[in-house]
Amino acid sequence: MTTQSSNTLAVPDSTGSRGTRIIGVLALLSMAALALFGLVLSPPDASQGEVVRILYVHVPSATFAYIGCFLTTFGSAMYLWRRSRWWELVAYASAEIATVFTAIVLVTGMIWGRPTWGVYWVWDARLTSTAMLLLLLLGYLAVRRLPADHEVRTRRAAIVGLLLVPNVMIVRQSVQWWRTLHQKPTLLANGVGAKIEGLMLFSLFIGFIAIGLVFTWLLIHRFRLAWLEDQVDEAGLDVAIAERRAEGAAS
Amino acid sequence: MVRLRGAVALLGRFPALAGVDLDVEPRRVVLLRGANGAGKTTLLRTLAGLVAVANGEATVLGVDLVADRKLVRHRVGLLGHATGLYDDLTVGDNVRFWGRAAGAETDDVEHALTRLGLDGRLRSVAVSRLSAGQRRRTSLACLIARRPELWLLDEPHAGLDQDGRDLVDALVREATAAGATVILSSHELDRSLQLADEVITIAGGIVTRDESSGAS
Amino acid sequence: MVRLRGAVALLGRFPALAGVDLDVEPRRVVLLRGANGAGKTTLLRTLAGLVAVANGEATVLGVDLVADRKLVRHRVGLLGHATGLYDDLTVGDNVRFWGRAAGAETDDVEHALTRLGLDGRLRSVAVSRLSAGQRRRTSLACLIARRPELWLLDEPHAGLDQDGRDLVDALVREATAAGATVILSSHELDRSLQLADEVITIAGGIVTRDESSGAS
Amino acid sequence: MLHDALLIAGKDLRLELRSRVALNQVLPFALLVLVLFAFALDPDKSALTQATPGLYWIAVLFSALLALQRSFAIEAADGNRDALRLSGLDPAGIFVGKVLAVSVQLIVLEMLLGIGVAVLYTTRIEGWGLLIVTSVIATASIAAAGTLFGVLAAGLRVRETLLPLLLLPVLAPVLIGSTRAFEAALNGSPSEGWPWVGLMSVFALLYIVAGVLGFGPLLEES
Amino acid sequence: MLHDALLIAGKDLRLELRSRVALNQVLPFALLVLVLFAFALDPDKSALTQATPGLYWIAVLFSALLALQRSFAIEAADGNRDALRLSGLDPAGIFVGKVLAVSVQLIVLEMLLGIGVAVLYTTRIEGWGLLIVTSVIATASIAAAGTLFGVLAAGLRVRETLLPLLLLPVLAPVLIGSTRAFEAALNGSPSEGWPWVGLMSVFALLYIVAGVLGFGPLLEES
Ligand code: HEM
Ligand SMILES: Nc1ncnc2c1ncn2[C@@H]1O[C@H](COP(=O)(O)OP(=O)(O)OP(=O)(O)O)[C@@H](O)[C@H]1O
Ligand SMILES: Nc1ncnc2c1ncn2[C@@H]1O[C@H](COP(=O)(O)OP(=O)(O)OP(=O)(O)O)[C@@H](O)[C@H]1O
Ligand SMILES: [Mg+2]
Ligand SMILES: [Mg+2]
Repeated sequence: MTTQSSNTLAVPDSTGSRGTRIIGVLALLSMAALALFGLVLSPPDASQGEVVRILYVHVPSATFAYIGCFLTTFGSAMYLWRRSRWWELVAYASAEIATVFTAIVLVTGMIWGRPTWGVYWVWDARLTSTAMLLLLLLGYLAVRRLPADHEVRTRRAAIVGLLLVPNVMIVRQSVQWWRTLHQKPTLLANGVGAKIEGLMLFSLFIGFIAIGLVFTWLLIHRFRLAWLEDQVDEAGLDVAIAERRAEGAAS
Repeated sequence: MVRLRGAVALLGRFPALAGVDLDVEPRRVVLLRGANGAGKTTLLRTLAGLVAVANGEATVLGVDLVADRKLVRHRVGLLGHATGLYDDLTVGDNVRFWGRAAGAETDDVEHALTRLGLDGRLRSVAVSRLSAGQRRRTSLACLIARRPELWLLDEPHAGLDQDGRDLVDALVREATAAGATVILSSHELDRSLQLADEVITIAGGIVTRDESSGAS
Repeated sequence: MVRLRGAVALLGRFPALAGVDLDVEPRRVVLLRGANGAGKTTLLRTLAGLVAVANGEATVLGVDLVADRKLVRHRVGLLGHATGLYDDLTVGDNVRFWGRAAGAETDDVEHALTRLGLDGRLRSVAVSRLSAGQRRRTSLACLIARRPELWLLDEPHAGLDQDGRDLVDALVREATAAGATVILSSHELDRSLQLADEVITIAGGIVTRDESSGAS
Repeated sequence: MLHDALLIAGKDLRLELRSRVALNQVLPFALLVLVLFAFALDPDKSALTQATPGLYWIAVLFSALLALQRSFAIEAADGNRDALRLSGLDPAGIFVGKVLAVSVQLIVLEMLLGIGVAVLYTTRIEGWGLLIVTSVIATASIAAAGTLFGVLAAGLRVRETLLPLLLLPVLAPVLIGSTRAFEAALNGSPSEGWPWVGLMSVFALLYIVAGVLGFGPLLEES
Repeated sequence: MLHDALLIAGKDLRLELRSRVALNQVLPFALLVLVLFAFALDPDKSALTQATPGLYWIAVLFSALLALQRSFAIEAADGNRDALRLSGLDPAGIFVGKVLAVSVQLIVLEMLLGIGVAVLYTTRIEGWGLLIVTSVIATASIAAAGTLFGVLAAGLRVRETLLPLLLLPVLAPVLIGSTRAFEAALNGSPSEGWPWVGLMSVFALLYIVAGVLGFGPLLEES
């Protein structure tokens, strides 16, 4: 089998490596810093009080969920175009991580919504389109995990992945027009319009870094796991060919 | 016509073909023999451009299968284990549909139906109501309506009665006479050894014996 | 064992059996021969209690099929064109499931798998990945795990390799030796004429020739 | 019969464990139906929150349809019907086995969907006893009626379209009953709900009996 | 390509003429869904009549799902995928042909269902131009996206469950768009409806292009 991989990472022999250990440590440190700034040092919001602290996880998670989706679509495109197994695994890994982060956005948002809006859920544009995003991702994963041959699953999943971002955009657009209740997409207006500044802005910044590191760490590990599985299969392939030929020679 | 060198074909992750070398000259009748699971069906499907060649070289009818295996498809005719017929359409409709899809004229279709003895009552019977052998005949009619250059017959005698078997042999001889090449797999050696110019034995996804002299 | 008198069987509105007379003594091997569409499959399915006898008399294993054909079913084993296996289950699971459904013990199941050569790699392969012959072997394994009193084999040799064919013949001989009766249909006359004690020719849904002497 | 039922249920559940269809496909579909309704019905107009029990049961019904389709897609292999008839399995056992397997999947689905609905439509959950009993009985009804009509449609090449058509009208009473019972439970007036449960029990019983008796004859029809 | 498309569409429509599945099964199913909603949502009229366009389009969507299931059940014969690949038919032609056949059936269904809704929910119909354009574009979108995901799910033994899961979230914008456009038309303010028609056109175009390009590669995967 020829595997053209636009291989930037060397073939890993375990999911961990020095690089990921550093990222892991940095992620832990930044999470600690996030806890410190987010929970202790940053002031409660003028209008929303303590609950505003969810923001520091909520918003970065959403951003990285989107990044995961883009990676999935891009990886799928590269797979279909260049036959790159490497990119296929990137697409799969990031879809899984994006699903997790979308779920985090939903959960944190709902926890936040309860004190803010009095309910866990409203049928607002952003919320609804996030829910649809989760469902689109679940659709991709359902195809990728089909009980069928590897090639069948990856190729079909890639087409779903390719359509992921366009679909998300169309869904968002339509839901946007449909109704809007959620925060306007601006970092500066929050809740009832209070500005984010000073320590709050800094905490959010740390949130982005921390969540970003976690995202990266998870992605690399998930990718490497998939890659190693692939390698095992690949190595198995030579053995399988040898066995099969032996079977023929024996008869 | 056909030239394979170390051709590997994967079904899922299983190397159904594990490095096949094969040369077939035009207008020959080649018999593939081998145990169940040896890889005969996979080889025929690979030659038809349906299964990807994962490794090695493969040229069929001048088309490089590694580069673009789609180009060979409309020039071959494959009679497989599965028929791919539309169960709810009649025999006539099925042959007409698959024939026209491959660019056949009405005459070709009629000729195919007549040849296979499907022009009587059976013509307007839905495929779902056919007996096993009748279904197989319909599938064969679809094949000859296409007038392929390369015939790939996977156990063509199976399920057919004595007349049907004779008919298959006659069709194969006519095809080679008209310039086509025929590769067939079979477990029915008596009949097919007589038909074949060459006999290739497959086992474990490789060619283990190549008798280009023929056994007839 | 089997006694039909003027048995008529309808598929839809079509009289696939148009008045069949048939007598089979215990421990015999009976070959049904006939052209495609003659009614061999329908006759076997009727004997298995799957197709209703619309007219005439029919008794199989002492059960009157006209009165209640269900009673005969668990005592016969039918190897049909279609296998009825669960595609997503493995070979082992399939044989176990169908075996246990018919009341077979684990030993019977193991024995059946071993006998058909399905106890190696193939045991844990999903049926959807099998070759045509391997699928047929699985189907046969399900049959012998049941230990039926009456074996109804519809083209048992079709799709099997030389070993498989020999195995079928051996199984048939063992079955009759153990007291079972075998009725098989086949287009492969060389082999099956040797196997059979009696040869029955069917055409157009009736028995046209009954050679109870056998041809071997 | 019990032996046969367990054999069949075991086989179906083993297939589910292998393929994860209910988990990866039917469950997300159920959530999907919930969200879709929010699209179609204008959420502002309070119709949505009022109709929560109804929407929940509609979502369950459509997902059950999918689960049943799957349950009979498994049996769609060429010659499977012949094999079942020859198997010596008691038709009543086959029926009970398939009902069991579908019910197990549905119960899990209902629990997860319940959480989804409670959150999405902001429902406060009360009257647990009534809710649980209603769910169990409704599930039994759906699975029993579904399996009965499933085998009726199975083996035909129009299975995919015929089953929904046959099943939905038959299940309308279950839909109404369970919706009303849920409404009663959530309104804190469970006493109004129990009569519905009674009605549904009759229905479930009817279909279980019909299935146990009728599965055999239906299996006969090729 | 056109020749191939017409061949395929002709075959599908001939099969429909023979089996009458769309007529005898899908259409009654659509009506059934409408009636079911009336059960599930309190027949407290006002909610129902307000939501008429939404319910209409949900009914269309679920029926379209059935029509698509049928469209690919036809192609489910053993070896059919091989036969199509060997046939020499242009994959784009196959795609267009199947889209055409489904669209024809859907348009008929929508018309009949429209009459049903108008009668059942006593709706006065206005703004014909917008209604018709919306229907045509929505139908094209549904058929195109449905055929693309249909072939994606085809050839797998989980086709019945996978198709709804993939298709419905993707069609949510079409559902919203056509619902809003219908509301606008029925309210006598068609100008509010046209932007939705625009959005749906983009969608339809995207999926037709994706289908024409992607059908071939999808057909390749066995
Ligand atoms: C389940 C409920 C919620 C979901 C699914 C959700 C989803 C999202 C998403 C997807 C984003 C990223 C938006 C983008 O970049 O386009 C976001 C951002 C944000 N959310 Fe939420 N949210 C929820 C609840 C809330 C609540 C209750 C609040 C506070 C009242 C809130 C405040 C914000 C803020 C301030 C942003 C940043 C806005 C920006 O600058 O883009 N969210 N939310
Ligand atoms: N997806 C798959 N995964 C694993 N093994 C597979 C898969 N598909 C096929 N196989 C195996 O590939 C082998 C080749 O099968 P093939 O159909 O080519 O055999 P064949 O020579 O035609 O046999 P037969 O005479 O029985 O028709 C078989 O052993 C089969 O078990
Ligand atoms: N539903 C039906 N309607 C009309 N005719 C039918 C129907 N089902 C089967 N037939 C016809 O019944 C006849 C008997 O078929 P049967 O399968 O018994 O033949 P067979 O002897 O087994 O043939 P083969 O050797 O091809 O397997 C066939 O001619 C077939 O066309
Ligand atoms: Mg083969
Ligand atoms: Mg037959």
